[in-house]
This record gives sequence, C-alpha cells and structure tokens, in this order.
Amino acid sequence: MSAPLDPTLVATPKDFKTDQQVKWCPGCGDHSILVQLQKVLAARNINRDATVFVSGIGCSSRFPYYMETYGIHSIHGRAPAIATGVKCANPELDVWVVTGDGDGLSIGGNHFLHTIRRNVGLKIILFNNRIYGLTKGQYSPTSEAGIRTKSSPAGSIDYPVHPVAVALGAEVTFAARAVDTDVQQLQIVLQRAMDHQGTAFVEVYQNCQVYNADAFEWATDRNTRLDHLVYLEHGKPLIFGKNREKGIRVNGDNLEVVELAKVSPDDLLIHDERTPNPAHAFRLAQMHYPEFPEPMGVFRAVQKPTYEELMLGQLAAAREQKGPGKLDKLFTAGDTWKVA
Amino acid sequence: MSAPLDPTLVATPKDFKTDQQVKWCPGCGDHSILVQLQKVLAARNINRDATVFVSGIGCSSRFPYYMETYGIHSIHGRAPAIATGVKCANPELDVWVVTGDGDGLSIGGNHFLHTIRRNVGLKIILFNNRIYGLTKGQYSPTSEAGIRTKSSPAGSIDYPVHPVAVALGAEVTFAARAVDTDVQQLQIVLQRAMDHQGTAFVEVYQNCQVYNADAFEWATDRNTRLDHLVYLEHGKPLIFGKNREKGIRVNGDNLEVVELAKVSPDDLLIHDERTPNPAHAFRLAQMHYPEFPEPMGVFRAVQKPTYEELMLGQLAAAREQKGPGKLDKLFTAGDTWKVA
Amino acid sequence: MGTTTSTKVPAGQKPGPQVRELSQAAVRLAGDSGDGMQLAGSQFTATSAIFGNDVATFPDYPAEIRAPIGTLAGVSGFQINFASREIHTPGDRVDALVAMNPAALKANVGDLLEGGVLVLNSDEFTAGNLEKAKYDQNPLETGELSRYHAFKIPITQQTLEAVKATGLGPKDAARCRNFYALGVLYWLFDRPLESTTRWINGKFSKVPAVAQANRLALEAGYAFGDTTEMFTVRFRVKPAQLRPGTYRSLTGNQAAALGLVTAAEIAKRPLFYGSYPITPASEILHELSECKTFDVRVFQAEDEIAAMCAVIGAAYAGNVAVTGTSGPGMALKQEAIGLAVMTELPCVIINVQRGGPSTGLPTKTEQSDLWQAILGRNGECPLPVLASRSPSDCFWTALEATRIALKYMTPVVMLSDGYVGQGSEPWRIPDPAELPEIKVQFASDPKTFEPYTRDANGARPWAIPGTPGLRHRIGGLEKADITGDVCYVPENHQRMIDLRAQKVANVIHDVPDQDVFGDDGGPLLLVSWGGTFGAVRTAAERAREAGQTVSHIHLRWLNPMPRNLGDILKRFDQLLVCELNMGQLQLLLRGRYLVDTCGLHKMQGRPFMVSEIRDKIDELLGGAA
Amino acid sequence: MGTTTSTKVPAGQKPGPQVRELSQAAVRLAGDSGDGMQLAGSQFTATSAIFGNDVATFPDYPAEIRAPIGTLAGVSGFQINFASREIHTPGDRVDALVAMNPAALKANVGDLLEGGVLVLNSDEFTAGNLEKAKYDQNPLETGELSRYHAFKIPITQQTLEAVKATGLGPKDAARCRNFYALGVLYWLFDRPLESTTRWINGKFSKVPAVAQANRLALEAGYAFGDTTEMFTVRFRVKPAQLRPGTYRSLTGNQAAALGLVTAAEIAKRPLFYGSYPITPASEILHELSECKTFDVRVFQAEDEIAAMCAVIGAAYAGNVAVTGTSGPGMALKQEAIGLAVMTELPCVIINVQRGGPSTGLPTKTEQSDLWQAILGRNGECPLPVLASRSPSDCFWTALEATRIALKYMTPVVMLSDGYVGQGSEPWRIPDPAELPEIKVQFASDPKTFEPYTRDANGARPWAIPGTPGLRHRIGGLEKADITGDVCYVPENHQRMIDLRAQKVANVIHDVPDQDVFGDDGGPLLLVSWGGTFGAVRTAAERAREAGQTVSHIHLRWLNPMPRNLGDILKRFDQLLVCELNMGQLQLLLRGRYLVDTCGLHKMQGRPFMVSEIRDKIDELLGGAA
Ligand SMILES: Cc1ncc(C[n+]2csc(CCOP(=O)(O)OP(=O)(O)O)c2C)c(N)n1
Ligand SMILES: Cc1ncc(C[n+]2csc(CCOP(=O)(O)OP(=O)(O)O)c2C)c(N)n1
Ligand code: SF4
Ligand code: SF4
Ligand SMILES: [Mg+2]
Ligand SMILES: [Mg+2]
Repeated sequence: MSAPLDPTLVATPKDFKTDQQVKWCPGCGDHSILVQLQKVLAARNINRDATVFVSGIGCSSRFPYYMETYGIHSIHGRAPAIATGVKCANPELDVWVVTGDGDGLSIGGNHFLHTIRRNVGLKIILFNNRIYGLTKGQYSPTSEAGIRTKSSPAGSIDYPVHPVAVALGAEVTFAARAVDTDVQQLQIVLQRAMDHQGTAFVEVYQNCQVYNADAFEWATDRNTRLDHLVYLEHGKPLIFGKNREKGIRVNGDNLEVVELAKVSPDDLLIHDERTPNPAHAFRLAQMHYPEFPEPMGVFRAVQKPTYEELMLGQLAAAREQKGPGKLDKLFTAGDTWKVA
Repeated sequence: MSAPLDPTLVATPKDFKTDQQVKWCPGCGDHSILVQLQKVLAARNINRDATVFVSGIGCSSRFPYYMETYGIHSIHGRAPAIATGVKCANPELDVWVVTGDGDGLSIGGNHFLHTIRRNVGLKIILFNNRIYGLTKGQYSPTSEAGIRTKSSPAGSIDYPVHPVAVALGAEVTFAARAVDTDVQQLQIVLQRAMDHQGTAFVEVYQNCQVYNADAFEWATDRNTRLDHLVYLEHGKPLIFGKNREKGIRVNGDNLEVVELAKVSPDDLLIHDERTPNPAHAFRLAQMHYPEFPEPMGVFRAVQKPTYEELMLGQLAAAREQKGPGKLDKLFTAGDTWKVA
Repeated sequence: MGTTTSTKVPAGQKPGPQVRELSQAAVRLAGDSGDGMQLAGSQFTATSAIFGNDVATFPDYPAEIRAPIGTLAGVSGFQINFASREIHTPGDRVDALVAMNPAALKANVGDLLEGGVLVLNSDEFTAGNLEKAKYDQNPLETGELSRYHAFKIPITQQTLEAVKATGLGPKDAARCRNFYALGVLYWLFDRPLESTTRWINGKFSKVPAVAQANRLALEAGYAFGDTTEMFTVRFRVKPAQLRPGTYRSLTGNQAAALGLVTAAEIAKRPLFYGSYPITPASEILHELSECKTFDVRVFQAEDEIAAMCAVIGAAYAGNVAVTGTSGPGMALKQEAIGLAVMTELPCVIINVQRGGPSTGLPTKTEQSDLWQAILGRNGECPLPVLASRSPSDCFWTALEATRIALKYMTPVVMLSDGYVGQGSEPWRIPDPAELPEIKVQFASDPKTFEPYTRDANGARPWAIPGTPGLRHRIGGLEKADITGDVCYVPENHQRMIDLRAQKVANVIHDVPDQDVFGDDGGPLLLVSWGGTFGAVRTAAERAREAGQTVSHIHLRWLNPMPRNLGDILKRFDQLLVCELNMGQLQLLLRGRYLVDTCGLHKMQGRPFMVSEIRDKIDELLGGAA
Repeated sequence: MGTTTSTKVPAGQKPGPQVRELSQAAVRLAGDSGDGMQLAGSQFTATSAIFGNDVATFPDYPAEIRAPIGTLAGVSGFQINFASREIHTPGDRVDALVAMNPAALKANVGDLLEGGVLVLNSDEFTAGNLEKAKYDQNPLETGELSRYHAFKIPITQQTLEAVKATGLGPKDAARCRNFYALGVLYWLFDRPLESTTRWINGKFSKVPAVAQANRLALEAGYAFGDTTEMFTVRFRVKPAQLRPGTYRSLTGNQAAALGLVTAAEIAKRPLFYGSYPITPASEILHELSECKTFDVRVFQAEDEIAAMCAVIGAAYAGNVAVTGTSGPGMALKQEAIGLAVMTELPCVIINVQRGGPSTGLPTKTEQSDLWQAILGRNGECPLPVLASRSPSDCFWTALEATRIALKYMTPVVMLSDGYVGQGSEPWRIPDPAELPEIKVQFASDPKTFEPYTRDANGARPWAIPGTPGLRHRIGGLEKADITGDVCYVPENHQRMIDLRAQKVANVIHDVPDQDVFGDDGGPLLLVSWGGTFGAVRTAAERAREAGQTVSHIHLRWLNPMPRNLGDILKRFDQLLVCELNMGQLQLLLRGRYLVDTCGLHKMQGRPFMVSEIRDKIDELLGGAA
C-alpha cells in the first residue's frame, strides 16, 4: 500500500472526485460504487498519485474518468492485461481494475482467468448488472437463463456463469461479493480488497436501471433481503434471516437451509476464508437464490507470492548472484573474434 | 450419436486411420490417445461421415489429419468456437474438439469457458503435456510453478491452472481425466464422453517426450502409480493404493488420506458424479499429487439441455406458433405504403 | 428551404397563413434524450413517406445511455429530409427546427437556415436549464434568434392542458409533449395525422389512457397551428414521382438483416449469424434474433473472434454463415478471416464502420475501415469487398455479398457505416422475381471428390460433413493444390497464392461495369463509395443543374474494382475522391491505376454536407460556372 | 563455386590435391533432424568467421518437432556462405553438399552446382532409407550423380571406428558422425579445428567421454581428407577485409533482443517485454528471458492480445515496452495497437514475418505483412514502420525503433522475417560511442501539465503514475486536444486525426535520405526492403560487375518513407520492386509517388536467389549487357 503524499493531510472523498460530469443514468448502481470507493480510499488516505484505475469498455468502465487518480479507459475486455503491465512496470502502484460482466467475463474472460491464476497484485471490481448496458441491453454471460433482451427476444439460451465460482476455479487468492446499495458492506469488502496482496476479486451486484432493473430486487428489497443473503464472517457459522433465525448446515456432500430453532448451532457450517483449499469457498459460491441465501462478504482470502514480486525477485536474485548486467559483457558473451 | 452408414458393417480401428503419415515424435503420448480413440469409435461403429474433429494449433492439434472423418485443423485457441458453429449448423454431427494445454487454456481459455457454460454438445479432449510442444518448449498455463523452460530459464513464476477445476468453475456437465498410457481407463473415459449429451470435457495427462518428459512419471510409473492415483467410480468410496489399502475421508471441510485398516469404509468419501452441485467434483479436482492421489475417471456427469437443442427448439416453437417464415410477410411487416 | 417552387394564397379565404410550395424540405427535432425525439422523428418520416414524398433521415443521439437531463451531452436529434423529387441525403441544413430545451437549441440552431422556422418549448427555458446548456443569457430574450422565424410555445403547459381529460399524472402527461410538437410540425408542413394516430392506437392498445393522451397532444399541437395567429406561413411538399410499388421504411441494419434472411431462403440453407454486440452493428443481431420463424440461427458469441470462428464452423457444415461487427471488432476478426480465406469457405463479414481509431467515436459514422477490410490481414489474403450506399441498399448489398460468397467459396466483406446502418429511408419491397438466383450445390460424389479442385469460377467444392464418403480435412496450413493436404512444397505455395488471388479476381465477372453519372469524360469526376453516395450524388446533380461540368461515379465494388474503372478515371482531368477518411480509396486508385487524384476528406463523425462537396467542386473548377 | 580466382599447385611437393583459391564458397550440410546438422553448420560458421571470412547462413528445418527418421519431411539443412569479400546472402546454390542420408540427398542435390563436391554417408543408403526417401533405385549406383564430384564415405562406420577408444556405446558413438562430416569439410576447405575443439571441450566438460569422442570424430574426418587419395582438389577462401573490430555471430532474433536491452539501458528505464510464443519470433522471448541481470521484465502472456495490452500498461507506467510476434499474432494485436496509437504511448511491436495467409507456412519466411503493419487497423491509425535488412541489422533496427517510439510517443512497428530472424551473420560489436542517445524525459510539473500538449516533434508528454500531481486519464475514445478529455466535438476529431498523422509524418526528421547504390538515375532501379537486402544487393553488384546499368535502393523506413524517395524513383526508366509477397510495397510506392513499377514476387517460403533477380534484370534490360 502506498503512502499518502503528505501524511499530515487527511484526504476526503472529494479529493478523489474529478471535474468530469458523471454520466451514468439516474438510479444506476455505478454511482454508489463510485462513492463508496472514494470514501474508502479517502478514509485510508491513499496516495492518489500512486493509484491507477484501469477499465475496459462498458458503462461501468467509465469509472476511471471519475476517479482523481491515474487511469486508463482502455478497450473492451483487456483491462486486466493492461493492468498487469502497469503493475509489473511499477509494483509500487496500487492498481485497480474496473470491469463489467460483459467486459470482464465475455470478451475479457481469458485475461480475467490468467490474471487471477498468476496472482498479479490487482484489485478487480466486477460491476455485475447481468446485462450489456452500454450497447443498450443485450444479455450478458451472467444474465439469467431465459431472460428476454434485445438479442434474446424469445429468452436467452445461455446458462449464466457465476463470477466468484469462475474466479475460484482459477484459484483466486481473494474473492468477495457485495451489493451496490448495501453501502456499509460494500465499503468493508472494498477495504478488504484494498488490503489484499495479490489478485483481489470483488463482484458487486449492480443495478442497471434502464435495461435490467429487476435483476437484484431480491437482494436489495428492504423487507426481504435479509432472507435472501447471508453475510460471511471468518470463523463464524452461516446464520441469516431477518431475525437471524436460519442457518446453513452441511448434510453429507450438500448444504441445506435449517431453522436455528431446530438444530444446534454447532451443526452449522463455519466459514473459513483462510483455508488453502478453494473447495470451501467454491461450495459457498454455489449457493444461489432462491434455493439458498446468497453469500455476501469475503469468500476467500489467502496469501501467496504475487506475480510481480516473483518477477522482480528473479531479477534481484540474478543481480545478486552475477552482479548487475553490463552491456559490454552482454555484447561479448559467446564466441567472439577480432578483425584488425 | 449418429448411426453407422451401413449397420451391417462393423468398423475396425483401421477405418479411422487416414493415409497421412503420423508426425508426432516417437514416445509422444499423442500416439496412444489417437489409437485409443480410433478403437473406441470403431467399437461403437460410429459413422465416420457424420463425425467432425476440430482442433487448434499445437502438436496435439494435428490430430484431425490422422482421423478418417471430417475435420478442421484451425487456428490457435479457437477450436471450441469453430466447433460450436459446426454443431449449431448441424446438430446431427458428432463434433470433437482436440486441443492442447496452451491451445485450450492459454490463448483459447475464453472459448473453452463459454463453450462449457453454454453446454454445447461437443466432446473436448485436452492433451495436457504441461508444455508448449510445437513451439519447442515454453512453459504453459498448466506447467508446474518453477519449471525451467526456454522462456523460464530461472523457473516459471506462473501458478498453474487445473483444467478440471476451471471447467467445473464454468459448471461443465461432464468432466473426466485419464493418463495417456493407461489405455484401458482412457478408453472408458473417451467412451463416456462420447455418450454424453452436452459438453464433455476430458483431460488427458500426455507425455511430451521431448520437452517435458518427466511431468507425469508419478502417474505412469508401474511401481508407484497406484499409490498416486485414485479411480473414481460412481456411488463407490474413494479407495486406492497398490493393494487398495488407502482411502479418502472427509474431515470437517477438508479431505484426508486414511489407511483403510484404521477406519470404517463407511467413513470414506463416496463419489457421486451425478450430484447437481459441482462442489463435490470441485473438491475432488483439488486433490493434487503429491499430497493426494489424483482422481482419474469421471468427476461429473449431469444432464441439462444443450445449447443447440435450445437454439433449434426456439425456432421450432416459433414455427409451430406462427407458421414457417415467408419472405413476403417478412418484407411487408410494419407500416407499408403504395406508390402507384 | 429547398427550392421554393411556388407561392399561392388560396383565393376567397380569410387571410390565413400563406402556403408555400416546396420541392424539398428538411426538419430537425431536437430535445433531451428522454424527450422522445427519435420517436417523433420516425413518425414524421413514416407520415411523409406514406404521403408519397421521398424521404431520408439522420438520427443523431448521444453516446451515453442516459446523459444528465438538460445537458448538451444529452441532446438527441432526428433530421428528416422529404421531397417531391428523388433525394439522397437528409439535407445539410434544415428549414425547420424544433428545440425542446435550451441545450437542444444551442446544439442545433447553427444548422437552421436563415429565415427558417424555429419552434421552441418556452417552458423549458428556465434558469437551471439555461445553465446546463451553458447559456449565460436567455436566448429567447437576447434577440440572437432574430434571424429565424422563432415561435416560443409553452409546449409542456399546452400538453398538460390538452391531455387533462385522460386523468394521467403530470409526469406521464408531460411525456406526450413530443406528440404535441409533432402536431405543430404536421400543421406547419400540412401532413395528415392518420398514420401517426394509427400507430399510437396500435402501440398503446393495452394502455388506452396513454393512447388517448398522445392522440390528444398530437391533435392539440396541430390545432394550435390552425387556430393561433402566430404562424404566417405554411409549407407543402407534394408527393414525389417514385418508382411504383409497395414501400416501407427501414434502417440500413434492418435492411441488411432482411437481405441475409432473403439470401438464405433463396439458397435454401439455414442462416447462421454469429456476432458480438457492438455499436452501430448490434441492430442486425437484434433483427435477426426476431426472425425465429425462419431457420435463422443466431449465436451471440463471447467476442468477435468466437463469432467469426463459429461462422467458419457453420460454413464448413453447410450454413449460410454471416457475422457482423464494427471497426474494433473487425480488427479482432482478422486472424480468423485469414483462416476462412485459406479454407475457402463461404461467409459474409459485415462491418458497420464507426469513428476510429481505437474506440474512437463509437456512435458516429466514418469510412475508415477500407484499408483494414482489403489489406488488414497477415499474409497474402485477398477477398472480395463491397459497400452499401444507402439504408435500403444494404438489403441488396447483403444479398449480393452472400451470393458471391457462395458462388466463389470465399469470405466476402460488406462495408456499411453508422450513417447508413442507423439511417432509414423508404425501401421498395422487391418482387420475388427481382431477387437473384442463389444456387447451392454441395459436392456429393466420392469417386471424383477432391477438396481443392476448382470449378470455372475458381471455387473449390463445398463438401459438408454428413455427406457419405467425402471425408476430408481442411485447415490454416498451406494446402496442396487439388488434394488439400498440408503441403510445404515451395512451388505449391506460389501456385495456391496465385489460385486464391485469381479466384477473387474472377469476381470481376459478377461486377457490373461502372456507370458514370454525367458525362463520360471531362474536367472533373467525383469518386465515392459506400454511405457518401447521397451527398456526393446530390452535389453532382446540383452542380450540373448549376451548369458545372461534373460527373460522378460511385463504387459498389472495392475489390475487385470494375473492369472499366481505369479507363473512366483516365478520361477526366481531375479526380476528386470524397470519403470520410484521410484518403483510403485514393491510395488504392492511385496505386492500381496510376491516376492523380485529390481528396475531400472529413473526419468529424458526420456525413458530408452537400455544400462541402459543392465548395470543393467550385474550388477545383475555379469558381461556380 | 564463386569466382575461382587462382589455382596453384604448391611447388616441390608430392602431387597432393590441388588447392583452388576462391573468393567465396557456399556449403550445405543436410541430414535427418536428429543428425545434428544445425550444430555442425553453426560450427562451420563460427570457424569461418573466426578465420576471418565474411559469412552468411541459412538454417532450414522441418515444421515438425521430430519428423519420422529418414523421411523427406525430416530433412534438416544448414547452408553457409563464406567469402574473402563482403557478402550479403547465404548463396543461391552450393559448391559443396554433405548428405547424411538418401532423403537429405534427394531434397538438396538440386541446389548443388554442377561439378560441385558431394560428400555422402554411404552407410545410410540402405534399402529402407532409400524407400523412405522415395528412391526407386540407389542413386549411388545409377550414375545420376556423375555431374558432381561425389564421394561416398562410410561415415557412420568410420565414426564408430574412430571413437572406439572412448568406450561409448554404439548409439552414442554414432551420434558423433556430424563431427566426422564436419572434419571432412574442414579439410576440404582448409579450416582450422581449434575453434570447434574448444567449443566441444566447453560444451561437454561434464561428460569427458563424449567430448573426447566428438573430438576424435572431428579429427578422423579431417585425417580422412588428408590421407585418402579420394579428393583431388582442396579449396581455400582467404580472410575478408572486414571492418576492424570485435565480432560475434548472432541470429536476427538474438540481435533484436540485444538491441532492446541496449535501448532500455541507454534510456535508463526497465525493459518490459510482453509476448506469446510463436515461430519464428519466440527466440526473442527466450533471449530476453536470459537477461535477468538487467532490468528486463519478461511477461509470457496468455495470448498476443494480452501481450500487447500489457505493453500498453507498462508503457503508461514508464517502462520501455516491447512485444514481439509473427503474422497471425500481429493480426490479433491490431485492435490494441489502435489503443496505443490513440493513447500515444511509446512502444515497439516486432513482427518476425512468416509464410501466410493464416497459419500458412509457419517455419518459412515471407514479407507479406507490410500491408497489415501500415494499414491493418480500424480507423485512421498511423504509426512508424521500419524493417531490418539482415540478422545483425536487427540490433540497430530494434534500437532505432525504440528511440523513435520514445522520442515521438508512438507505437512503432519493426518488421523482421523468418529468414532474418533465424539466420545468423557476424555482428561487429559496437563501441558504446556508436550507440545513439536515448533520453527519456518524464513530465513532472503539475502547473503546466496537460496530457495532450505537444512538443516540437508532435509528441505528447509522458507522465507516469507515481508522479506527484500529474494525475490524468487516457483511453481509446477520441481525446480533446490539449486536455485529453473525452471529446465528441466534430472539429476536434478532425484536428486530432491530423495531429496524430502529423506526428508520424514528423518522424521524417529522423529518416535519413535514401542512398542509391549505383547511378543516381538510369534505365533500371531495383527497390527492396527488409530481409531481401542481401539477395538484391548482390544481384545489383554482380549485374554492375557484368556491365549492366542497374542501381539499387533498399528501404529501411516504410512509414514515413525517405524524403527524397519520390525524386529518386522518378529518375529511373524502370523500377523493379523485389519482395517476398505479391506486391505490397509496390502498391504503396505507386499510390504515393504515382510511378509505374514492375514487381518480382516470390511466394515459396524461401528467400530470393540472386540468380532469380539477375534473370529479371536481364529480362528488363533486354538480355545481359
Ligand atoms: C471489441 C469490442 N467489441 C464490442 C464492443 C461493444 N461493447 C461496448 S461495451 C460492451 C458490453 C458492455 O457490457 P458490460 O461489460 O457488462 O458493461 P456495462 O455497460 O453493463 O457496465 C460491448 C459489447 C466494443 N466496444 N469493442
Ligand atoms: C495466434 C498464434 N499465436 C501463437 C502461435 C504459436 N503456437 C503454435 S502451437 C502453440 C502452443 C502449443 O502448445 P499446446 O497447445 O500445449 O500444444 P502441444 O504442442 O503441447 O500439443 C503456440 C504458442 C500460433 N500458431 N498462433
Ligand atoms: S444503462 Fe444501465 S448500467 Fe449503463 S449507466 Fe444506465 S443504468 Fe447504469
Ligand atoms: S514435441 Fe512433445 S508433444 Fe510435440 S510431438 Fe514431440 S513429444 Fe509430442
Ligand atoms: Mg454489464
Ligand atoms: Mg501442450
């Protein structure tokens, strides 16, 4: 984490706002994510000059224009690859990737996968509105099967991917999920991502007011959301419900929802975000509404050396061993001969 | 599965051989996979005229030249996308994808992911030699961390992906694994893949004699392999070892190796390839040598409608409802007016 | 205001507004993105078309989905040109402008002709809106609009008033103000209300209150014109002499979709359309997704590469296989297009060009992908390229591209652009008899089959999987002549390079000789291709009407080019190549025919104005004749 | 056999073999892939270079990793041209050929000059091997080799015999036969054994038996020449008058890697190399992966797109950022290269061209990516393009490409090809003083900083993240002049298009005027670019030696082209553009300069032969002068 320029100055969220007019639709979940992230960065007094936001193309990918940091609004799907270049070129920088479900998982799925497996030190925030917003409403790889959109008037025939599960398939070292309107939990998750070394992946359920407004009602409706979400806490059992009256229990190879009244709390599944085996987190990632409450918070947070650390480590080791490279030595390596 | 041309004729593996000289190196595992697949197709009397092999680029991707069927040796990484086009254009065809660890998971990772999530009716055989063979020995996405290759003289700094885990992350409906030299099990797995509706993914541990000869010794050495592999059988406990003296037990959230002598067989993990939740298979996919024996056989085999089935289903339904499309009706849809 | 042909005051009538007859008029509706201007514009278009005018339109909307209300970035406009004669463009500047708020005024008033009619929604000229539009002072008060016939109408208030009876809440009621404005325009240009009334009834059949409100607003707007003393003049544009037939209006993208469905139907093969959404090509995807009663198989791919690759697979398996995209997506497809060239599979790649480079100006038009279409792949990788010249022409171009692909077993690139793809114009619905023949002949004889033999056109046989006994394997490595086996023999490579080039050159047999508009030779020839047809042809027409000796050729085929093209070019003293790029066709013409050219280039995300071309003509001819 | 300059029989000696002095000779070693021909060839090259000859080589090996032993597909060859004068090519046909088996003979004997020396390993001419090589009869017996000085030597047997003392098993022992053959060649061409002996000792220092065996084989081969009565003639090629200095031999890819490291060192910035393996460019990746004592950050990406994108990121963050690939990979990178153009970030894209289209002939050479390099992106997307002309020139070209990228803040394409990249030649190790200056100046002043201002070269400032107060955002949408904000203003787009074009045009200030080899004007000018330099220059030299009036220009810069190029072209009656494609440079020259050209094209996966060019010269000049 880079130090603030002048540690005596305390940043405010306003310090992270640019002079650009924010151009998302009214009611778009992107607004909230922007505000929360600005708050989190300010609260931590992050050095704006050593922070880079890289995005692809999509509504969500306009994000860098609104962040008073360095930034690249790149091309569709390629943000993780570009960010990898930034981070390798200067590991001192805090590098964030902002992407959409289409940008990050459709055209950009491969870079997403490989960035994660390499554990490059990037924070990847995926704004999942389950739709292509910018291109005006086609279904995306996370859209529900059967959804009717401009490109699926008879209902989509694609099965959706689940971003956290995909990330875990590539053994991501940090995976978390939040909802755009749940600002407090969103802040916590963003903070945790900020602190993680290695690839930190955060999926945010984001409302697209114009093309997919109903997608996350179940997760945002004040009256019912607590029955549909379960907040993950490390070392704690999975308990949820408006009155925290329900829990998740392991039954053989499967999970099930139980009434706390009827079971002992000891029977509940205990969350362990630090277990090295990604299978635990993967099982949580398979809990889908409406059969299950969907887990929110940190699925997994483990440590292993980052890509850039290993890269620079090899260079340092070589220099340590053989001394710093000299051009004349390089030039004359191998057989040489003289012509007089 | 398409019917043989003349059901009274019984095919032999030779019927699936082409006149092309097989150009893999002596000792290359590709030879074995070719032979086993030819046997399996012949045994099932598959219609060669209704079978298409599609590959990308790599040593393994020369496969179609040696199969007396239709075939496309395409470009690097794109075989699943091309095969998707073939299958949608004619779902009657049996369409096989042959790919390598570089072809399928490096440049082609995204098509792999999306083909799987759509459950397109393809059989994808990934020849995993954990190296780039054709380009003469750079590390691949499945290469062990630290491996020294032409492009990683100081050891690779990439963490490997595990193909079955990635496929499960995308909720593949069929996933299996085999070793090139274990011809019997390889045949079984290929047969099972052949019979699956939807995307059938098979990873084959394949020896690259020239650039990565040691990669799978632990899995092929006659003396020790049975201690390093566990064969999955649906409904059966996970038991392995030269004398079937060891088993796998669930301990809390984790798996562990136990001596059968010391535990009751009822405590062992029972394999269920048909459970809808991919978490079971994913946990198996996390068993890596040397900590665990690596599972061989079918990890997962579940049914859901295929992409091509849904695609054609929508067309049929529309025609059923509104009658077959007529050009003149299409032309005059919407407001028209006459000029005399 | 076009050419004012006559002015008549109906005899024996109370001195109402003067009626001026025009041969052509252009109007623009402009407002906030949420103001329904695209809708009102479409209605004006449909009404004018049904009335019998020739029409051409230009929708222009912001890149943002919902730019902040009232801002300049949020202004959405729709321009209609309608005439009693044949027209080819939406018009340079407009005779009438409706501005629903200050931002719309500011962004558009520059295009209003002096003396033009300006209809303003005065309700929206509030302090807040003026600020958002970056007006220091209220333009309604500064006198800066005195050059126009400006009419300040409290459109919002009037609409609320008019629809009161429906009981709609104020928000819903106010939504009808686009129909009020449309009503005013209808009165001004003496258009019938029937078509729009019918449309409203159909569209809102399930919400009768909304239907009623929109009707009432429309009628109120019209009545306002009738009753108020404000307007002193009305305009009339008589029906045009169009080719007899049944017409409908469609956008270029819709036309392309129709053309593809038609081609596949004629060829009696399923249509496979693999695509990844991208502005401004997505509409083709949307349209084809609706065609489910035809055998149209739409694959929304994970990216453009997958789309192109699926097309290759579908082509191999015997479908009419097509992909559509725009510039950046086209760049991504190039490697795979190379495979289509090598495997000699028939398919069509539609590139609806937009402003570049990179993401560029994604919602704006440009013609800057000509080079990448013809020359942008690794290796010697030729393929036929043609371009559509107008929205309705996209139908014919798509049909022709498909026919050529199937006839020559080759990928074909069809270039469209944002202007053509999103613009609309009347389309004369063709007789089935007018449609070309497209015959597909699959190989079937195992005895004679070899994958890389060639017919008289140079095409190899199409042998689809499932055919008994024709098993064969194709791929991206160089193929042996005849057998198609992988072949590294040096001479074979040269031979195959030549054969592939010859095949594409053979398409010349299907390229009609170039026709020249105007004289066969002379001091100046205008050369254009693609979506600039309308503006360039109009400029040529006007120049000739004005006595200038100017000819015009418009290229449909960019590769190969018409056989007689070189001869034509050499018969003129000066060649002016007009294109929305920095000289891409120019380089090709110069390189192929060694003719000197000058270029008219425009990189503004907008089509040419006729006046820009005329200015250049004047310059080259040394002033107006 | 080059030009036989003198023949002398040393006086007062027993009538040993005649020694013929040559100014130049070409030899080829050919055998099975497993026969170690590449190694033997490299040794011959090194020995000749150290001896003082000018040398040029051409390795040619099969596409398969391990083609079946003894087959034609498995033949691997290595050709060396060495001379006592300056040479530019590995030679068309060879003076001596070593064929280690029947397949090698069949595949190569056609390139042996009549009367040339043919060394055959007679042990391998077994029935089985003859069949694999598709010989119906044993060519050693048919007399078909009578045109050559054929020497049948039981090389395998002799080798086994020679190395007996080492105790190696027969398999390992037989492996030494390449050194036996090399020994024979060394004797024939009177080369010293020291260099190879030293190499063997170093290489096999840990396996002394193998070292000894190879040495013994080498010496035995040499001794065979000395003692046998077989050979009646020996050849001697004196040292050349080369530019004084220290030399080493390297391939073009190695040279490119060195050039990049050098550029980054001079610029005092880390080098970031992002790449995805692809033949024939992978070697650059391998070489740079070895440079870990320098700050060389090598990223093996998941594909070419990721590599290019990472390069953009690394360039933004202040590294010297480079990617390397070949044709299909270049096609994939194009969309991202567009982003580099739009964001105006400095980076270098190396394309080591290979045979296309599509996968084409991946291990063979071609120059068919010129169009895609200059013209193959969406939108108006200009960038500087230059090409290296020989293996060692790759060092200088890489250095220059990097310097230009940094100076003008632009992506630069460097074209190499399989022939140049994989071929090797002596490289004169430069003095540090000869190296160009490369100064990197990052923006640092928050008060004056705007991201899209421009310096005198048209370059925008390089403001890297981490710099206090220079926070700014870039991207692929059109940028406002000066501020770099997203901007849809029509006039701004035109302005930025012009500014970007102007910046690339400004590179002309760094492009030296074109020099002409030969006369400044006349009946015929040969024009070439890239890896064909050697063949074309040699043809020009020979033609001039033969009295023909021929000049030659070789273009290093393809975009922009040298300022005086147009004038030069116009001073000649005929222009012959020689390229390994179907006329890509030709189109550009014709289009830019309106000069008529004719082309010499070759699409065989192989470089030009000097004779092919000379034949064409003869044709154009109406027969030899
Ligand atoms: C190469 C390329 N292909 C396609 C597009 C068009 N495009 C822009 S954004 C987008 C998808 C946006 O969806 P998502 O990533 O979910 O972002 P959202 O707008 O929903 O935030 C697409 C297909 C493009 N710009 N570039
Ligand atoms: C676009 C493109 N990039 C790179 C290559 C070079 N290439 C050919 S095969 C290959 C990797 C082969 O590895 P893998 O897929 O594991 O197959 P294997 O040879 O090991 O069977 C690469 C990088 C190519 N042909 N095309
Ligand atoms: S279209 Fe949807 S995602 Fe895009 S800005 Fe509007 S509400 Fe947000
Ligand atoms: S290089 Fe490796 S993978 Fe390729 S053919 Fe040889 S042994 Fe097989
Ligand atoms: Mg989205
Ligand atoms: Mg591999």
